[in-house]
Amino acid sequence: MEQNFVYDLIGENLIGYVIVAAMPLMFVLVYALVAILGELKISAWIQERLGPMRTGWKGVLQPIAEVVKLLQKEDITPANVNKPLFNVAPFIMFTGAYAAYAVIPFSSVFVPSGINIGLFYVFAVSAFAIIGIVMGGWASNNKYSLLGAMRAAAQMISYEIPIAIAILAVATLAGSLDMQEIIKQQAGGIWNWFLFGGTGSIAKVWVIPFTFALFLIYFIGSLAETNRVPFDIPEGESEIVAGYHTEYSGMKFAMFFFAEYSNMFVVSAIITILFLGGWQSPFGDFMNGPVWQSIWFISKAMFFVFVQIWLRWTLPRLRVDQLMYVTWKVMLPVAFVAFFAVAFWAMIK
Amino acid sequence: MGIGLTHYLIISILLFALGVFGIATRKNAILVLMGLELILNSANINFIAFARFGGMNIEGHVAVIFVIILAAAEVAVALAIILNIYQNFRHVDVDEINQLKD
Amino acid sequence: MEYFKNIFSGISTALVGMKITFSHLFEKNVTLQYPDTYHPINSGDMPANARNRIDVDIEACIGCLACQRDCPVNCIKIETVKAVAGDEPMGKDGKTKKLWVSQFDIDFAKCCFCSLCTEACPTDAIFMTQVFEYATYDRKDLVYHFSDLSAEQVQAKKAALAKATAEKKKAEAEAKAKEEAGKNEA
Amino acid sequence: MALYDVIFYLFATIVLVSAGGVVFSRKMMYSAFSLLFTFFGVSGLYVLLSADFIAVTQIMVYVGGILVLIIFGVMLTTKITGVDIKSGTLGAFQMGIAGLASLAIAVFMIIMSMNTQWMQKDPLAETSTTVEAIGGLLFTEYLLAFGVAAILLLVAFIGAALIARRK
Repeated sequence: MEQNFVYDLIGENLIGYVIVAAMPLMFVLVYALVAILGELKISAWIQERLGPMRTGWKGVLQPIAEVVKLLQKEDITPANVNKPLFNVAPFIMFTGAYAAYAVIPFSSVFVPSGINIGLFYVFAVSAFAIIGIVMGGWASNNKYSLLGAMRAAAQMISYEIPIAIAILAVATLAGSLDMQEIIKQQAGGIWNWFLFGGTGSIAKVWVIPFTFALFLIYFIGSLAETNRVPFDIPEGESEIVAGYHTEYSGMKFAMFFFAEYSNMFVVSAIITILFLGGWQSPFGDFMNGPVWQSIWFISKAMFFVFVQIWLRWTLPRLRVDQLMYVTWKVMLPVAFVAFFAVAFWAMIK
Repeated sequence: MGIGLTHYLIISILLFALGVFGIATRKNAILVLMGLELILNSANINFIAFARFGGMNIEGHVAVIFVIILAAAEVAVALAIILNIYQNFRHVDVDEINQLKD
Repeated sequence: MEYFKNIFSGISTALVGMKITFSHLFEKNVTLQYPDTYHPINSGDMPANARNRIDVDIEACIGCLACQRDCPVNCIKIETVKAVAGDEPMGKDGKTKKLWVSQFDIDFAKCCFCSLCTEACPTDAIFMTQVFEYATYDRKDLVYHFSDLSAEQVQAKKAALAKATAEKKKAEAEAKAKEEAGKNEA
Repeated sequence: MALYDVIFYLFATIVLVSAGGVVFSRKMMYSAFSLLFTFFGVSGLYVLLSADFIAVTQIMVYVGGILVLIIFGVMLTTKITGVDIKSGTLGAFQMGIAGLASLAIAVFMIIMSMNTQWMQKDPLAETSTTVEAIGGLLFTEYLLAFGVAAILLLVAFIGAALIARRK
């Protein structure tokens, strides 16, 4: 709690707690608008189109129009769905996505809850997304929804394992599960980021390929965790309509949509924290004030959101057997080897 | 009087009683398994409560970790057995499964 | 070995694909912004034989109903009133026509733009135009009335026709009566 | 009433109500999803007992692993064609006996726990983290148990995969 400017301003009381809890929500709302616009515009530019142009200057107000459209749409509950579970599922999904923001440090002076096991916590709350998806898919009483939910559960559980090993390797290197601690250890410019083996003598060069491998594994696994292309098998439009959210519309669909986008930011933030120094400036102490820190952090994370959108228009969707091949036969052994190498380096350092 | 050890013990006892009731009354094997999970959770609450208030300290936490490990292993094996039973009998009613061969 | 080769090719081909899509990010956009900066009619991009909205030159129409009969979706509705002598509509070619076209409605909500009516027309009164933007907020507004006669005029024409017919009948009856009388006298 | 008490009663209600849902609901899927809230509430209680690592482990293993397995089990052992996946229970007489027995257990144990003079120590000082302490214990005093547990998990998963495989 020592790292929170809101508590310094108004004291550690109920109002302070509420404000601190609401601040990431404000961020998520703004971020989601930016990400939706980015998704529309970047996909258009890659295909040499212009994208939305008619709402506001060059179409910048398009995401607001989309959100308003979603909110005022009729909220259809199909006749034969299991109503309680059907209504609860989107909220569980969004709860899981938003709970992760509790430990994400936006700057050295703002982290909603500076618990010591932040990394482990983020990893654990992603389990709620699986439950939400399975619940929504089952309650929809639709074979495509059920298939999508089953695929999503299988995929997310499988990809959690290499991701866990990648997280574990960085935690070993840093000797901590506290995100602020991990970031603080990467102070002093690009060369000290965990992508390049963290601080240490020049002898660390031999470990750089392994940290790069872990970085790639985490990134690929996070694509699968958020059901982004090329791992969007759970919602493959050409096979199973829209997967687990086939039957959802209006506000409830918006919750799924929102959860997906905020998950995209969470995994990008984690990859930034683990490998790219979090809120640390790439130039050491230069431009490393509290405001600069949050700018660095958000721009690094947004870069990975951009890469996710970019990949969407590059790669085709995988088959289910290919998906399982990638995680069990490629990512898992490579992650193990890299983990042992990094652990060895952490030991002799 | 603030929230103390007894409060946690009472919650744990109620959870335990609910689990016992579930195991005793349900016929479906998976529901019996769920009752078992409730009982394990109630035991875990006890461990942690005594770790906090009763001087068991971190050793209580370690005990809970072992319970969780065992629960995970138990559920995996139990569900595998239940699936096998379902393939042989086409149901998982624990009252009617009274022979080891089919 | 095959295994490592596969991993390597998987990563490298993904990177090649990313390079290609990234280069497309900065290429010139090919989108033509249709109503704002580009319009097919103004820029002359509309083909001469494009099938768009139908227009009717009611002066040329002779009320033969050929288009109505050929329409596969029955969107054309024509009613005619026979013209009385002395009050006949003038056609385009300077000859008088036999019929007043009292109603010529086309329901563009039904029209399938097949252009069969324009081919059937003997006087080229019904033809395709270049206009293609005629969306409305009400489906009823898509029923176009081409007849230039007002309701009163139609009533007047009908009355005149009725009167003329009645007179003709009366004259015929009189002539018949006269003939009868002449026969009787003879 | 302090904030701590309010949060305690909130989580206690979640745990008991959802556990009741697990035991009493007529549809199996409702039982399975009630279990989610039970696990979540228990993890909240762990947080109140300043056992942060255990709380997160609870969510990760129970919600992310065991619950998903149970839901898959429910789906695989029941016919999904009908919406109502129900499970039979016993007759009223047997239900009554079981209810009375578990009620008796609960009452007896509550009375016992309230009358026992537990070895109460002063509550632990608010430690910053339990992770280091747990790790230290696991790799010194309980190293053998830890190793055995690891082997047990491996054996259990291999065995589970072998048993569940279709012949």
